[in-house]
Amino acid sequence: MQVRLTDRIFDPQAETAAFTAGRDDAGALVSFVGTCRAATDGGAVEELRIDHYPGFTEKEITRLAQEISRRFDCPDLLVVHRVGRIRPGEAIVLVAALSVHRAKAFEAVKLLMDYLKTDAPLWKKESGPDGARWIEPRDEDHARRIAAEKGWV
Amino acid sequence: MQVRLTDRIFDPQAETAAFTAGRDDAGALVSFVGTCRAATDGGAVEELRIDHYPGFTEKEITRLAQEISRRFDCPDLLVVHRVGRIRPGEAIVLVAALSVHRAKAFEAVKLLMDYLKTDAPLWKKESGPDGARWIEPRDEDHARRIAAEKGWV
Amino acid sequence: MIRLVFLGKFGDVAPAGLAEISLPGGVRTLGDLQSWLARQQPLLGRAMAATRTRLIVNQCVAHDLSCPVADGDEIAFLPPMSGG
Amino acid sequence: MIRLVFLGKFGDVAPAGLAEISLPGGVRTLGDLQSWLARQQPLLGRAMAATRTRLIVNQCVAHDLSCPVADGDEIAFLPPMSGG
Repeated sequence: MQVRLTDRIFDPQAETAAFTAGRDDAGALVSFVGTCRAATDGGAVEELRIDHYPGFTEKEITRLAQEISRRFDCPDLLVVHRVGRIRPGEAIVLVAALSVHRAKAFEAVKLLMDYLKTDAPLWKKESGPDGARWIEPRDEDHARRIAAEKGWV
Repeated sequence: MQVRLTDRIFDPQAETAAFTAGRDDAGALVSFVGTCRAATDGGAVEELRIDHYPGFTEKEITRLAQEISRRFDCPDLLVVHRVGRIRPGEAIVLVAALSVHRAKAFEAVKLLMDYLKTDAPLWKKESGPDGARWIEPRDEDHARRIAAEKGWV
Repeated sequence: MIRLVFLGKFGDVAPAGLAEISLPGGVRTLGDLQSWLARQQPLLGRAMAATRTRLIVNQCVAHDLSCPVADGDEIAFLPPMSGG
Repeated sequence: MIRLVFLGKFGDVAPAGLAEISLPGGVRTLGDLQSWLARQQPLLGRAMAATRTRLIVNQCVAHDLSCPVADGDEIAFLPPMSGG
């Protein structure tokens, strides 16, 4: 399992290629890439800033990834998350799972994303022409997280 | 929507990078890559051969992808599928979906993979030290496909 | 002439000589053609009888064995699929 | 001295001078510290009261406001998270 925070632009495809290099034992790779959009419901986005709490954030994301890894018997997980200032079009987060069969890999990536949305110690602030605003998890993110916790999904 | 069959080795990460290049309007990319394993339940694999029916196979996969695209309001779908002779470690299939929000992209990729397993006109033959055998969909693949059809998932 | 295409495991038991043949006498439907094939090629007939076989006529799915077969047609025989 | 870390929107209203302070007189628990902060910095106090605030002591989650605060501690104040 690999968990990494970075304040630099990263290439999710290159990260994924490195993660899977030489692996002919696991047939299924599922990956999710979240990218900074140029516009959201809140309007145009010029910049996204992601705050983190050094040390604690890495520790917590690792804990969430370990929980998912155990639950889905999926040891090969990769999480790369940007922090700091991000421009539209840049990747924010990459979550990838490599598994023998695909069902577990899909579930692992999907739930780890649900966890990251609500439980990773990260704080997003969107800036646009109308000013800046902190993003909080949407109700649907919380609902999804609770469903995940209870094993409903 | 892009659907392509190829009898050459392809790089799923490069394909995905090309698919998403310049897109800062869709925040969520989900992708699945299926790779030829060096060993399966049937033993060691030296080579996989995938038969197709030229013209018909492309048409049918396109039809399946269009159905998924409509159902999940997810126009940006990419399918690349190998045919012919494949060695362990080589990518067999790439399915990717680009969407504004992640839930639909996850569902689109997952169900399109379920469809491909049972409904794409492709036929896999595994060769190993003990000879060759044609692969047929497993019961669980059919069950998943039926659940998908009925909207249970 | 009609063109016959045997996919997957059917291809293993179908002789190459079957790829292009004259429309056999008495064959007017897909059902007729399948019976004729089973008589000519018992191995192929058994392989088709042992599994779910889908028939495709001129690249379109045939839903019924009563579907007519005519000179110039391409008929494909598909065993269960295994993509992905 | 104690170190105070204000994350996310709390960082916008916490003065930089609060990052490192002497343990204020009478402050023995997290609850005491939070009350002291609300008195000193009403803006920050209101921001914390208006949302779910999690407290982290020396990088470990504090489950209770009765948790003690001692010289040398690092206390972080976390508003609701928004990762991914």
